[in-house]
Amino acid sequence: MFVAAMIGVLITMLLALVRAVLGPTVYDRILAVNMFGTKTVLLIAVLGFLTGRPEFLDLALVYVLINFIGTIAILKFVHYGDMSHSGQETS
Amino acid sequence: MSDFWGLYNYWIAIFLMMVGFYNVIARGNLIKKLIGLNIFQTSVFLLYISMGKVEGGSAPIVGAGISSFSNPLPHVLILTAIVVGVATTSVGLALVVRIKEAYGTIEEDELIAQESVTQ
Amino acid sequence: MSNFVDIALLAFLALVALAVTRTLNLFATVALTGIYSLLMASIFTTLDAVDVAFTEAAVGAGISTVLFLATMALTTSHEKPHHHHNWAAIMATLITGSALVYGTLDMPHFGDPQAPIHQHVAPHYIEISPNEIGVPNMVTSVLATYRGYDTLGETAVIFTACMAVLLLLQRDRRGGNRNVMAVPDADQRRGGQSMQHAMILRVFSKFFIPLIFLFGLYVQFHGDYGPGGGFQAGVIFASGFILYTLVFGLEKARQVIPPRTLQALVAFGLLLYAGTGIATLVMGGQFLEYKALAHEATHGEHLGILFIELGVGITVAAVMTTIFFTFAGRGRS
Amino acid sequence: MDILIYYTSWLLLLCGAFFCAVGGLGILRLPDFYSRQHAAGITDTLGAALLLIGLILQAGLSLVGIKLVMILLFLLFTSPVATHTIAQAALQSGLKPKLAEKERDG
Repeated sequence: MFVAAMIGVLITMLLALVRAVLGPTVYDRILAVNMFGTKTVLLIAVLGFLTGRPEFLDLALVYVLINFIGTIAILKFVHYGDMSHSGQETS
Repeated sequence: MSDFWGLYNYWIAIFLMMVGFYNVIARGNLIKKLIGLNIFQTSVFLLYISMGKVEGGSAPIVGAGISSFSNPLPHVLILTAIVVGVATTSVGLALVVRIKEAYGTIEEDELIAQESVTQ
Repeated sequence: MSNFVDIALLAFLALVALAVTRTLNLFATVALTGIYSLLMASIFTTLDAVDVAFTEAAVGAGISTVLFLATMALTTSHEKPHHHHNWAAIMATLITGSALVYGTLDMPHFGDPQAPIHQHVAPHYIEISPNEIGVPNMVTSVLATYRGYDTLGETAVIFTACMAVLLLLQRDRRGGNRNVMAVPDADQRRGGQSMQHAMILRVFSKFFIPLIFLFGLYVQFHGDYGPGGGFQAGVIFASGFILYTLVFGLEKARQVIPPRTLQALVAFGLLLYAGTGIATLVMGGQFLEYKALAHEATHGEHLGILFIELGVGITVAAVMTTIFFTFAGRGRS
Repeated sequence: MDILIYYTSWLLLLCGAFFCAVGGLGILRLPDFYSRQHAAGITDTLGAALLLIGLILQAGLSLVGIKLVMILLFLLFTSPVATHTIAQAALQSGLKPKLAEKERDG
């Protein structure tokens, strides 16, 4: 059953990855990165149970924190940095 | 076939290293070069950690009922290397900022053009 | 199954690396490198390197992304497009790559317990260190004791890198200060444009940032028993300060923790580490031989590890925060 | 009772994985940024919550279970805040939602 959950998470990661690669706007990418981070948290949690040592959940916890900070940082610089006022990428 | 999966991790590490290498030597943008250098660096981390893995082993932290552990030595080396890596990358980025302030560009070909004019 | 996860994640990783090469917009590239490092951290977890995964997640997805973005804010976010392929570079890459692949053919297979790497010192670390040092996490005990000199060197490198960044980017304190004071805070200048008006984010951050620091303390002091330690905790602390700066602005962050204090802490951490070594010398042991610190050997080891991990944690946290402040401060004046 | 918990966690894990995959499909297939946010929302809340609750049932009342509860709580706080901030930034930057009216007109 952990295998099924794992496959579900992996598929989601792949789909989010494709969206992050395709764009087309900066915000799509940020959304995809944020979602990818959440899926990584789930992956680590499930992986612990799959390998039989679930006590390393501190890792998943740190991913939640860092993922949030990363998203806010990208947003801050995209939106309030000195360039790139619109969401449309020029190239 | 077992050869393929047995060496798959190393090959991916080499692939990443070459992608990073290409970005460093072929791209003109200094930030892109540093990103390439980062990829190159993480590929080395991946190689080390892959070599430390033992089939059926577990994370090298003593726990009840666990007897087989992966090799902790590469973990120690890479753990410190990651933090040192980001510190040295930041020095590179600081240099990029200074180059931008001095020359107004961070594209390699434009930098070379400016340099040749002044000479 | 764990192998299957490993294979899938590595394939994703190769995909992201290719996408990074192809993308010209540097913001998109940095978003992709964020994903790249999350993937890398997941792979480290599947390969049993939990401590490394911890560090990579915090450094790669957090600090490194932020630093690249800060540099882009100061320089440019677009790469000049190239209209032709650089065939010389492609050839060089292909030739080097095939030579390396040829080299791997003689390597022991992935996960082989008989590989030479597992024969030399690793058995000692795995079988003897838990009793000799009394610390369940072998990574921590190797890092702090058997390779204590090495770690001291690494801490010194981080310290030096911080000094280099300060030399390169810090504005002159006497001359520059006047300028910074004269120009109103960039956030205030833009009026309501700053992130300060993002009410939900601000309220949430107020309650979230203490939790980050609490978690950082847990990681610092739980490092003997689980994944964690000075390097990881330092990076988490720095992330907390970075989030504070992002949400409330640089000026406020500098009031909370003045740059002068930070710079003192950078040196203090390294001195605490080296000082522990001197203390062991004074108490009759060799440099960084923690046994000398207490009457009982494992007790001394525990004490020594506690001090040097604290030193590492303080230095790493202060260095990362200082570097971020320096980059962020460069933009405004 | 144990068997009941066991099968409930089974069901929750499968549902969680299913909703994650559906959300993943959504983020790829939906037409514009704002509609994709709905898809991301499903994976971040329903998918993640079901999966984690399934794991909590597996872990029982232990340190692992408590850590999982903390992860769930953190996720339920951070992802809406992050999504909200992204949407706000996108809207302020002038990214317009794709509306059905336009399609009828054009």
